[in-house]
Amino acid sequence: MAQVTFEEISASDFFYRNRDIAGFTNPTRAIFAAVRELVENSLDAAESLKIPPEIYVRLSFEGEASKETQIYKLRVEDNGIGVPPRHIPSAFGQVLFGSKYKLKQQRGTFGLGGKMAILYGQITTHQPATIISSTGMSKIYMYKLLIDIQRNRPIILDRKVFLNKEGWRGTIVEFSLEGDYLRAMPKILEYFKQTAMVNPYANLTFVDPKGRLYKFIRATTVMPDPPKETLPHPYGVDVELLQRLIQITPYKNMLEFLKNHFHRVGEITATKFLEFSGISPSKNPKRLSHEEIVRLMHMLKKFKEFLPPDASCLSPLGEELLKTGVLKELKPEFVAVHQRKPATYAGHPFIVEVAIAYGGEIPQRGGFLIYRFANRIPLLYDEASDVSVKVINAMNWRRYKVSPDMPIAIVVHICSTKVPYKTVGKEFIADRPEVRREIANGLREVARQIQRFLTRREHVDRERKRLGVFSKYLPKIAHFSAKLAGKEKPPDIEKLLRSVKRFGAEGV
Amino acid sequence: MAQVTFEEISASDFFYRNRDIAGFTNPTRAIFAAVRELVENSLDAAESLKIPPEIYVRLSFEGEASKETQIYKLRVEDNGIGVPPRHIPSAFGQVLFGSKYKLKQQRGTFGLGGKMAILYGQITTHQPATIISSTGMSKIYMYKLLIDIQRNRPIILDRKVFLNKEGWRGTIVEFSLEGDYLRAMPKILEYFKQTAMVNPYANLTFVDPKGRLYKFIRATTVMPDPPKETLPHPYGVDVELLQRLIQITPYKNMLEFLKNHFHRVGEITATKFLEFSGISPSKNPKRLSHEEIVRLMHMLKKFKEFLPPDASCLSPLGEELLKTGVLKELKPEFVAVHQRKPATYAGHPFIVEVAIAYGGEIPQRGGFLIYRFANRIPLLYDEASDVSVKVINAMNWRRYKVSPDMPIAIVVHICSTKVPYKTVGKEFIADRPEVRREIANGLREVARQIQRFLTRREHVDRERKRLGVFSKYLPKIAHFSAKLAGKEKPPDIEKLLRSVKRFGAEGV
Amino acid sequence: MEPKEYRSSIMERRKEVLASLGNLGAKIYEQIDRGFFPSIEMPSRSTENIYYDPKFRQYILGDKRVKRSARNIRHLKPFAQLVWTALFSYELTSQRKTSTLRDVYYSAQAYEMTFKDQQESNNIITDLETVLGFSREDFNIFPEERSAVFGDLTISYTVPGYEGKTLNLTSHPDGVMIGPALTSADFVETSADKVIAIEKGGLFTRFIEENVHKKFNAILVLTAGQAPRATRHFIGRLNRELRLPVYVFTDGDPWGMHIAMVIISGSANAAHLRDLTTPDAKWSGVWATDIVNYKLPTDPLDEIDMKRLYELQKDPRYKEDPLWQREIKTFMKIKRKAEQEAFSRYGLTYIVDEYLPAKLEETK
Amino acid sequence: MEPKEYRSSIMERRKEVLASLGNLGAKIYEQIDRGFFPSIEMPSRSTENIYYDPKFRQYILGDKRVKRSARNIRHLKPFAQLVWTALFSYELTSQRKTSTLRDVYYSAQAYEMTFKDQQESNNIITDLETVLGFSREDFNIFPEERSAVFGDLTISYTVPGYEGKTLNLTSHPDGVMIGPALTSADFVETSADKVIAIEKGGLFTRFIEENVHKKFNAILVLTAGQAPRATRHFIGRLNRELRLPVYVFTDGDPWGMHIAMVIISGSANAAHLRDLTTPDAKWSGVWATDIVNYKLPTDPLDEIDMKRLYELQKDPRYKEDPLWQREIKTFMKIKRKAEQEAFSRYGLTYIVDEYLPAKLEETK
Repeated sequence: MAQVTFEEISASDFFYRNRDIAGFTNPTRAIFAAVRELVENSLDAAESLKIPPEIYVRLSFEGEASKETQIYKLRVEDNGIGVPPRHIPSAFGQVLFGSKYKLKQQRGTFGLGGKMAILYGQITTHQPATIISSTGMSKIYMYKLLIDIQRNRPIILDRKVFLNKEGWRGTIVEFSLEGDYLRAMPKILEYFKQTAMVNPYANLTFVDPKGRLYKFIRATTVMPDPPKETLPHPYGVDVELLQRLIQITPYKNMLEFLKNHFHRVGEITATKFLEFSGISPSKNPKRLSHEEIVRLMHMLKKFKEFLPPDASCLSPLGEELLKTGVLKELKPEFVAVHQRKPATYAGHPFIVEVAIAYGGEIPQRGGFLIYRFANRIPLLYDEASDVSVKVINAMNWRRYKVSPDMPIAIVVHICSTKVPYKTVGKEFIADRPEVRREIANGLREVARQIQRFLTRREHVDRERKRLGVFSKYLPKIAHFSAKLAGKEKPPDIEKLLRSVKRFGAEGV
Repeated sequence: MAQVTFEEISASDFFYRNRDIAGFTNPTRAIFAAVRELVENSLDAAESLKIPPEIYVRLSFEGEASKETQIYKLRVEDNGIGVPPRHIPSAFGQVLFGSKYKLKQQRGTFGLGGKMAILYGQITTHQPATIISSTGMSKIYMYKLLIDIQRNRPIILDRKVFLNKEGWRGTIVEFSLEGDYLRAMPKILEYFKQTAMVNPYANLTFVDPKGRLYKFIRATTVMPDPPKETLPHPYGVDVELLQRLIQITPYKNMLEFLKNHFHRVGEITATKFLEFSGISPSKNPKRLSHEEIVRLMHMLKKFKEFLPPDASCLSPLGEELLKTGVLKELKPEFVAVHQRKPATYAGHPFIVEVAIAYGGEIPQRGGFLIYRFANRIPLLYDEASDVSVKVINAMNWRRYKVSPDMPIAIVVHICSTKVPYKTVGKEFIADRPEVRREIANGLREVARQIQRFLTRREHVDRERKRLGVFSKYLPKIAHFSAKLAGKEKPPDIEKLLRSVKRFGAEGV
Repeated sequence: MEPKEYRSSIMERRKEVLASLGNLGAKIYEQIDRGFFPSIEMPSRSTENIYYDPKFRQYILGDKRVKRSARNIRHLKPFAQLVWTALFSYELTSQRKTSTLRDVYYSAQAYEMTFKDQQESNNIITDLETVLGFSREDFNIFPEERSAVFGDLTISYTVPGYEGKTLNLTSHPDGVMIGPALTSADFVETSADKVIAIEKGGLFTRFIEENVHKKFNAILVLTAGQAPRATRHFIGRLNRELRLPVYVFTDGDPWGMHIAMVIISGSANAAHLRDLTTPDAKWSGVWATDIVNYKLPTDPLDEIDMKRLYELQKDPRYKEDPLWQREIKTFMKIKRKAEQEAFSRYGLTYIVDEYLPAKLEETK
Repeated sequence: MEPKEYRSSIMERRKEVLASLGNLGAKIYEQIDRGFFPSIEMPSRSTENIYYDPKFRQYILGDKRVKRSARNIRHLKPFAQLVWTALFSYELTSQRKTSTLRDVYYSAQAYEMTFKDQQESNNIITDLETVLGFSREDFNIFPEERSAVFGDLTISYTVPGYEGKTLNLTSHPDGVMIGPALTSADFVETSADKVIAIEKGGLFTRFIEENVHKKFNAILVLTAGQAPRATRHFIGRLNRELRLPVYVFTDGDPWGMHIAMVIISGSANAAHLRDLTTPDAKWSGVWATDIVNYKLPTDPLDEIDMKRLYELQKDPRYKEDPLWQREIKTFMKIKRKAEQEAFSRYGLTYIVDEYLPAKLEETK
């Protein structure tokens, strides 16, 4: 008879066994994913302090691994907030541990990417990772770490403390991994270019394994406001979350409970809601039965009068910065940008920003150039499945005098406390009706702007041509009619030509 | 100054926050995913005993949840191996716990699906799940469970023990969840139909919320051999795995270490490999340095003489059963099936089985009907991204006299200890060159078979026409030439007609 | 026959054309000279202004008029093109030279009056026709299509170098080309008592070989598909000046049927012109009912054929005589079509020996 | 001129054709009668068997031969069709009737010899040409295209009813159609000393109006695009029987150039036939270099034009005279093309007054 054995595995072990789903599918994707995950952590680390990021990335060749893959050392330095020394081992050596589990917008929503990169490096090279960090205080800490995959715990191989004489602040991560840089190169370079576009206040430096230096210089030091942590919005709660809030709440009645634990719920809204749902304001939330909790959740979703979430927990780029970034990296003749008001899907707030750029150095390729971003991360793979691409393809561009054979680039940026990615590898965004609608409305707005630009340009051209037409044809009409009528010389047309100039606008 | 807080979250909590990636994207997908995950667990449970599965699924309406979604109760009963009572709470109430972390082929490779379904039910309805199970011994156990998401532990609300007078064996899972059955219905029914196709030895019963009964009756009681657990193949190891093996090995020298811990490595192969890699056979594996372990991994991958993995850890359907399933569900005029030899990708063994069916009840739709399966699971979403579809589209079908406007269905089944899914939701298979090659070769084989079938049919038709042609035109030639030559009557052609019949084959 | 009268009419018409062109120039000259933007009015040729007139049995233009003004920037170029075209026509006609539509297109370049394409230049010529009420052939502008005629008719040329010379149209047994010279010739004498118009060249040659012109006392006209305007005008003159009944033989399909209709009632494109129609001409075959009665080899009507039938069914010209509706319905029912050559299945002379006399009798 | 000889040659040829058709029937009859599957051999017309022969200055078929045998199922239907076509041709020729390609297609149905389509029927006729070495016009089968001729040439008809009748080809100033009757006529007398072949109808009419036939002592031939075979044969006869040099005027583009070439050296499709070429004819324009020298209005060469130029560049017929390669290179360089009518930009008579005399001199 068959015997089935049961066992528990650690979260590290789960991802070790299933690394495909986090984007570490093959040596090409892996090296791209590693660079990206670490750069994003560094950007977050600098932005949370509102410091213009300085990020230095170096990939260096270490040796051949197989016929097609090599061992590289990856080093990423930033000037970010730094990691407090006691958290360094867990932050870099324990899966599902970190600073990214709060309700605010951050790049690495899954809190997994950086550690997956280190885990992948360890699996393929068995070398420890080196982490150097300082929060800007008197000391700099250095750790050499391996991950104990079966137990999901860091193994500290070495730990050093240095005096921080120059007041350096930031984090350096260095580890080895197997990869195929040659194949990954185009995507990595594209990644830096696009990252520079939506982070125009960042300096990015990349030294590749051949020693080539790529530098993306900031065009501004203005930075968007960093996102703030926020309370959950009533439309987004589920039973589990309600239960957790009830467990921790110090408030003894429903009115206070609602006012203090939910986003944009004040005295008036809370009172109205309780009336709507027939719950006594004085009821102690800890006394709610399971059935009542379930009902509460449904009522919260049904109530129409909650205010939409505000954007304080989000950190969109803003129209100015988006414009700066697009002008800097694409050098177009014209650009229109638009930021939508905050919206929600399933209770998660999000903001869509779009830009459309025309002419200049944008190539004409028989199709739009599409740049997709989520929380300031460029999305480079699986374009066809992305909701933005679907919306762009479905739009009636001809209404706006725009056609795919014009030199046009379209940028769509979605920021959210929870971007609806379809995969852990953060490759494309799921097709949610709310998101789709916001993107479509944003695109319509910039499409109208580019239409005005195109129309205006056309109009100036047309006026110039108009006068030319009269000066060309009136003399001919005079000449031909005279010959036809058997007259010796054509009639005088000066008066007519003058009147055309005076009443310049008619007939246009 | 900004403050960053660090915390650890549980695996349950991670998936609770990121349920999109496991296929529970929206109420429609969620109800489909829940049915699928539980049916698959049930199939696995019966097959591991080589018992023809009897599976009963009932969805019943419990009440309205919102304008578009309802609460349903889902009940799934099987006649499988049952869960030992001490494992029931963890097996159904703790994420990353279960029987699916071994190296053998099972449907639910991620060991996550069933629990995600229960978790989703709990999040949306806050009702406990009921589990009833018996391994066929004297007792039947019943548990009512909730999951403590923050700690990833089961909460037992109730436990009962019954006498098992009738020797029942199997598992019953019942819980409530929110969903949108009306929209999910077509996919759910398609799922049952396709599941019946690749599990022709199973009885499947589905009662839907309107009380409609769908029954898929088995066409055979023959079952494929259940998969066996197996050792890792040398091509598939990484440093982490080597290290784990070294930690647990009782063997004191490399020769024994290799012979006993690796799949298809015997005395001769192990000796050859050690010679090839310059490692002393008597070296104690526990004494290997980190650098030596890394080198050992690379040498294992480079050595050309390891035997390919055998199929004992896999449980393909087999050509007979695949044929039975296709004939049963598609009722074609002709079917060709083919099972490829075992192959590996990244050290994971896999087997591709393909079928091509023609005519009969297969509709003609201007494109092939494509059925994709992985470890006997139908894949119903994201068809366009799947490797099988890419291979099918890239094939030169005209070479085989096959065109998309024929009534043709193609079945591709991949079984592996680790199917390279791209998402946890098990929707499509990544494009690995090794997998691509096997699918292509398999399709070519069945394409040749269908070509022979089509050619044979054509041949019979042609012979019949051939004699007709001679009888039609010879008299005419005789008649016209006679008139042209001015003769009164045509020459006699009887002799020629006779010779055509005698030497019937010429000119064809 | 009154040949004298018609000879002079051809010369008279030329004078009228020249005067009309000169007047147009004078009118424009005067407007400019008095300080106005010149403008021209003409009947609108837009579809809403085209009506079927049962009296004339052809399409005519209604009362709606359009104004082309040199004040309007969009009218300026076509206005100049129109005046140039008038001047060019004046020179052609007065010098008694002919020109093709293509020549007009190129000649404009000498005056920096470049047309965008042939279509634009053709449109302006149609404008000039509409303004003055003469057809382009009156301005000595001919398209390239060529059709032919054969039969006992003696004509007298009016073209330079041939004035007064006569030709009998049986003199070349391949048929005599209908070009500018023939179109402008006067009729002198004929023994024929009918005209048979034929769509296809092969059948035209067959008829000549089989002496249809003698056996049936007929003048044979090859339309070579849809009859060019000059040919329709020529057929009309045979009918009006010589009082000969006209019978039209075409392929048995909607397109052949319409070839006959255009000879009879003209086209909507020429609603601004008269004298191009022959209202009393008869469509003698191949009818849809002939396809059935004679069991002809057929091809299926395709989608475009069927679409055309539905259009024709609603066309007012097809409501005059119940014959048309009956044949359209039969086509729709049998969903087949047949060519004139299809009679060859009964032997090459069947069409002359059997079909033709029967149909001439039937449609007399 | 030796009219007597040629008159008889036309009649002689008819006899030869009939004998040849009869022999074919007899040969097949005999094979069957002796109990063999009948078969026919003929030169292969596949591209590998078509060679350019610098001596004949045309394409000819090589030594490769194909056998059509009634034993082979794939040959059986075409074999029967071939015998039927021979029989049909015999009846046409002996009864002195003509027929179009379309008629052949339909006539077959009377014998249950249905052809799949017009193309299949045309192929079988070409087979018959190849087997017997006569062209389809010899079997009295003509395509529908019609071209025309004008000039001082008196011909004498041989068609039934017109035997011995003569016609001077200036008698109709629209031009005289080249049909079966003209093709089979004998030449009686001419005062012309050259032949000018012209691609476009408009220009043909212009030349007549401008008295080019008198001013240049020329017989004018309108090819109306790619010259039909009967017209090429007719031009060849003018050249050989009357010893008149031939000048060809076409549009200035690869297609016009090739119209001239096919008159000069024939086409690969007719490699199995002789007497369709006029090797000494000259292409007199419009050349690519004329486009440059005369500053003609042009259109750009499109992709298909350019592709055609590359094909022609490699064609052996275009390697005979360095003129061709020079013009091809010029076209490729300027990437423009011009029509004959383009000269109208210098006025309607410029082409006759200036261009034509210059080019006749240049290509003499």
